[in-house]
Amino acid sequence: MFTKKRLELIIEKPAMKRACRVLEDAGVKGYTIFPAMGGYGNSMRWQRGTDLSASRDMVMFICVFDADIITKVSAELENLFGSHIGVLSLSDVAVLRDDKF
Amino acid sequence: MFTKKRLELIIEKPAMKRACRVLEDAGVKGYTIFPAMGGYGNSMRWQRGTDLSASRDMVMFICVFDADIITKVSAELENLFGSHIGVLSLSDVAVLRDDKF
Amino acid sequence: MFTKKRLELIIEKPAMKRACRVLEDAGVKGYTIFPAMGGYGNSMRWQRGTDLSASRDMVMFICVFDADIITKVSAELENLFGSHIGVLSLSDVAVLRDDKF
Amino acid sequence: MSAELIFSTLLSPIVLFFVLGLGAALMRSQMTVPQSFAKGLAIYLMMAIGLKGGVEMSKTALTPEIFGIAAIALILSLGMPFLAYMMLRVTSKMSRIDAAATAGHYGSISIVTFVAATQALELAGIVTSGYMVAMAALMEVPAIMSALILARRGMKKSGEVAGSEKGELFREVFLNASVVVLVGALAIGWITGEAGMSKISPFFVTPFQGVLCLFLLDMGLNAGRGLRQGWRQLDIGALSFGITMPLIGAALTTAICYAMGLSVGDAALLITLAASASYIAVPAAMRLALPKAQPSIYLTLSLGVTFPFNLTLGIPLYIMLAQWAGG
Amino acid sequence: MSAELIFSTLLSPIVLFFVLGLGAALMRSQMTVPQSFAKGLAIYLMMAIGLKGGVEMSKTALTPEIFGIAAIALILSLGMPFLAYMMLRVTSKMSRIDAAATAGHYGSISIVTFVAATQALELAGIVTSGYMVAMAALMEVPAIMSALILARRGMKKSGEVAGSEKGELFREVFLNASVVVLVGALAIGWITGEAGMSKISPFFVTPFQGVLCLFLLDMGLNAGRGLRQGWRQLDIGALSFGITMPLIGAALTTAICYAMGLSVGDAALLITLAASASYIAVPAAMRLALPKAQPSIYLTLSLGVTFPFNLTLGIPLYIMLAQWAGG
Amino acid sequence: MSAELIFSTLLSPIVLFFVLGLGAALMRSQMTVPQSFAKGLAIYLMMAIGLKGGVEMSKTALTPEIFGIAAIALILSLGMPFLAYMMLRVTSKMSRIDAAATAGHYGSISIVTFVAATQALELAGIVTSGYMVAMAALMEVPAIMSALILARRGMKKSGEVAGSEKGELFREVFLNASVVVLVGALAIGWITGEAGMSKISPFFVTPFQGVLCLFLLDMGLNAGRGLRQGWRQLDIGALSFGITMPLIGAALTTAICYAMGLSVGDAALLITLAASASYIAVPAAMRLALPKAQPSIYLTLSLGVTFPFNLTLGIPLYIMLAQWAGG
Ligand SMILES: Nc1ncnc2c1ncn2[C@@H]1O[C@H](COP(=O)(O)O)[C@@H](O)[C@H]1O
Ligand SMILES: Nc1ncnc2c1ncn2[C@@H]1O[C@H](COP(=O)(O)O)[C@@H](O)[C@H]1O
Ligand SMILES: Nc1ncnc2c1ncn2[C@@H]1O[C@H](COP(=O)(O)O)[C@@H](O)[C@H]1O
Ligand code: NA
Ligand code: NA
Ligand code: NA
Repeated sequence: MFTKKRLELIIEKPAMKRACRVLEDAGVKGYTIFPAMGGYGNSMRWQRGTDLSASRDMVMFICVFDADIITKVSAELENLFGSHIGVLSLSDVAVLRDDKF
Repeated sequence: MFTKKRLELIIEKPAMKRACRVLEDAGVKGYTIFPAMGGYGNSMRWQRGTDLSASRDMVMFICVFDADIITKVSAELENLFGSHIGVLSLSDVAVLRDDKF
Repeated sequence: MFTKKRLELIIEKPAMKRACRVLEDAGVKGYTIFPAMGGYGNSMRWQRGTDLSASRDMVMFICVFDADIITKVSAELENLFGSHIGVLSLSDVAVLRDDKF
Repeated sequence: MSAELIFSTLLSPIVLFFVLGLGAALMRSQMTVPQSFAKGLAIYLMMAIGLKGGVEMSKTALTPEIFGIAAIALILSLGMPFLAYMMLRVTSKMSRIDAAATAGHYGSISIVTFVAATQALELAGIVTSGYMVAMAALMEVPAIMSALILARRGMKKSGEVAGSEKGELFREVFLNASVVVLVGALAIGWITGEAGMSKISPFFVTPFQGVLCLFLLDMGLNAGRGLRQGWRQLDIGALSFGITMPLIGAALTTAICYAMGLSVGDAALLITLAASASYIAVPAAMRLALPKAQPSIYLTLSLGVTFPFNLTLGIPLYIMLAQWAGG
Repeated sequence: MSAELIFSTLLSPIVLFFVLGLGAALMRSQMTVPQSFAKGLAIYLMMAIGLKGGVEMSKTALTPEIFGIAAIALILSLGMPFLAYMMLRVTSKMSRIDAAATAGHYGSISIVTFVAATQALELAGIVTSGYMVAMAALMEVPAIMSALILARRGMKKSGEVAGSEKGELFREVFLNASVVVLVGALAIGWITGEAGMSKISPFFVTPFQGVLCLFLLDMGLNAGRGLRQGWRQLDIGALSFGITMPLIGAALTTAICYAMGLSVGDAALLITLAASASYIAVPAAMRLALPKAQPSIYLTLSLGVTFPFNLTLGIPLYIMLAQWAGG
Repeated sequence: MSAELIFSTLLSPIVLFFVLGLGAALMRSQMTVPQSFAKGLAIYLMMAIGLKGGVEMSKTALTPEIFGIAAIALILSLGMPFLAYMMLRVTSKMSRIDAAATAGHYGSISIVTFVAATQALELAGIVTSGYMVAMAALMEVPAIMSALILARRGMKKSGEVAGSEKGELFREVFLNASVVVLVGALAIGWITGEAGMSKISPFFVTPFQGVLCLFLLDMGLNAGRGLRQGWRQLDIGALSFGITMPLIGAALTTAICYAMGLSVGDAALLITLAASASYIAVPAAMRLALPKAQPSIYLTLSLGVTFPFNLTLGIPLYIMLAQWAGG
């Protein structure tokens, strides 16, 4: 098994494409996006489907990548969070195929 | 980077609002909820969309928070699992902004 | 608290039932599946809802289980990845109820 | 007459699409009707039924007879769970709490079964009253109370579930989608009457039966999957309850209709309501109020056994009972 | 006449279903119309409106008067945000950027409000022109520009947001669903004319009002939830802006319509457009262009305050204003 | 006649809405029709087609000619993949397995293309037979077998994929949504006949063309996105295959229709079926049966190239071929 970094990025849906570009430019080999259905932050609950503009929806990126590029990734994402709503966390994971990430 | 706790709470959807209140009362600053589409437990598979009452749907809470409140959170959640179906796991994650959590 | 393994398996939806059988045969007591809405891999982005066959959709399995069965699980999943598109990662998590997993 | 009735019901497009879905699910087809699409159709159907009933109610005065039927409907919804509970405890190995939750489903009603009965009656040329929709709405909720009484009887007083809030059960029970939409549309139909309805009937009346076909295809898939996943959890006593309970409810209600001298159409609908079991509103309420009752038991029974039975053999039978009671 | 107008608007099924949804949400009912189903209905409604407008435009020549109205529409969409911004800065404690984003919403329009006004006019037997749909389409986008000008005025030049791309804002603004579908359907209606329309009118024309009922039930739920979640964030100045701004926009436009001598129907629609506020296209654009503006502020105002006001009291009032201006 | 035919097809609302969606996607609009809504519409369309075909079949006896056409349909579905495979191996650099999977798509059919052809024929006043729907259903599956034969030829026998189960491929192929719904509705239409249909035709017949517009808007978006994402993966040989293969299939089938003396309408439909390629049922089966074949190749070709070609230029061409063969 090989140790990699797992990034979990919860960000507002309108900024999704921007996050895609940030991750791709930083050189990750892949990521997957999941739709959130609700949440809480800033003392307020939100729920998907209560406004048709979907401008308050959130999505989660899960991205497994090599520790090498971590500085590049986090610097750019910090910039993104300067403007957009979201949270980010990093952890260690084990994977089977080293060259895949 | 700062070390925080990451809670992953998979719980039946009818108990979603109760889990919201438990987490908010315990003092977490935010969480995000994701809809599950199927699963397995108790030797039985379930699949979303096979009953209109949605009473067997599950959701997942992801919540990043400070280790300080962990005892409060887990005590209350244990009570919740006394009645409702679900699983819970905790891990360590690194975050960029300490004060956000 | 007890330490368990957390498996995160992102796999193409057409292979979902196969992954279910692999995990069940390996002896896990439960798992939950989440629908992805998009992603990136192999220098290409994909997005749910752009083809009606849904043959490029991905799903994520989250499965918490005892470290005992890890060899069985990963051997079979490696076989699955020989044919199907996806990624897999493993990490350690803490749980409240030992016998549940 | 009766063979013809069974025949025409069984060979109506709505029943055939239901059977198609049921068959596909039992043969393990992976096909699905997207849940959100089906839920949208369900809201459409409830709006349509409510509006139709409301408009018809706006045409006639409220007679004492209506209040009489309403009283009977209430009593049936409240009372049948007690009967069902006793039956389950005697004939099956179900736990006290599972039996109580299941019993609640059989006091409440299935609006789709009600609609299918309306269609079958229309086909047979039998008239029904608009206020029967109000009876359906009236019977949804009281059974839940009875289930709670049954479940809490003799249970040691337990503490509150963490995170529960005063009023959440009330909202779940009285403000769930089917109550809001059905009662709301009934009121709107009543207020706007024939005039308001004329503009929207091309959407709510004309295509109604067709939408029902599509919806029943999905119900067939759901019923089949529910049965396939859940039947192993049920012993033979429980499984047969899914058919005997509707029959007992129907027999009881037939006697009442006979005593009250109800018209054939209204009697057939009241019998159908009594015989039908909830699979949307009550399961959702049970997860909140009695989370320890197992959903796979009550859903398998009401959706996988009773609903298919009622939709195919039940409805023609209930119409025949009503004809006998009314004749 | 006017009491009757208010009465018939308020008691029309579409308004009653809106009120049903609003009430259910305010009473904290958990019921929802699935988002994807509602979005599908929204696309249907925009196609239907566009087609209808296009077909009617295909029947008449483009007169100079039409270009005159178009010019007014453009000026209103561009200009009203400046007015709104000043009002907000004076009457509420909103930050510069929140005020700018909110102002943009009030220059743009709500297509559902427009449709509801069309229905009310039809009910009152007042004719309208097909090209008014084009005016609605025309007023969607320019207000966004004004909002950006307002927001960036005096802002220190900030760097690019990471990952942003040239053209993404342009695409969001000019190629969003409502622009694509509305303008596209308008063009298709124009090209195919009455002949092409005849085949598809059983889907796009006949059931239109009924679909609107279902859609407005959902809008009521959304508006109620928006209000319940967001009103605490707004001070009294902001909340009252949600009603005074439509009234000021309406008054201004009434004066213009009077000066131009517009027909009663067209005047009523132009006044309604001016008075309505966007809650789909503009919020989405604002998240990209002004991510620091708080969505809970502008959405609560436009969806939770202005939309319900317009749909119930606003529309009959605007029709009366138009009758006065045109009479 | 022919210029008129092309003109009227290209300017029909359904084609224009397709082009609208295609254009929006190519210009990178973010607009979408929610997947679950579109899937619901797809089920509706298949039910409607099946019912219509079934009802028409119930009116006439099964003649030997029908069995003759069925045999031809089967042979085309089974045989064309071999032809397609050879073409792909010669003209493009596609791997053996990708070529086999792609070939399977072109033996199977696109039901939406079939429906669009029906509409174009109706517009041109050319009659078609109800049993052609059965031919469409018949041609869906056999091509998948041929693809598997082609892919496994000369492949070293590999072990089972972990977790695979006997029967899963069978269920995916014979019990997928389009087979279940199309064949099921065909049977139901046959059983209930004109009488059963009359009640549901306000839903399944009258609004059909309008629903098709909405559905084709979504198909345009999908085709445009498929093309934009995937074309880089394809060499010029593969891309041109997406147009030459339909033409070859059409030519071949024209010859057969001429030899058999088929009516113009039926010939046009059979030619369209031969020329069309699957993008729902076959891709799903291929992910299970040949997971190593790349979906971006076969989906881009069938959905991004062949489908738009057929819908715009193909159908009028195939009708002309049929007129020539039948005249
Ligand atoms: N490193 C990764 N982290 C998360 N998801 C990934 C990663 N790589 C690939 N994926 C997902 O797996 C799919 C197929 O990737 P690939 O096998 O690279 O073609 C992608 O579209 C993503 O959804
Ligand atoms: N600690 C957290 N854990 C998980 N999700 C969070 C957390 N904080 C915020 N979120 C998500 O981010 C959204 C915006 O939060 P905020 O930036 O606090 O307004 C919330 O609605 C949640 O969906
Ligand atoms: N070990 C597990 N890992 C992930 N999800 C689980 C696990 N066990 C149970 N679940 C989820 O929780 C639901 C209820 O499980 P149970 O409590 O075992 O009946 C299952 O249907 C799964 O969706
Ligand atoms: Na009952
Ligand atoms: Na405005
Ligand atoms: Na073909």
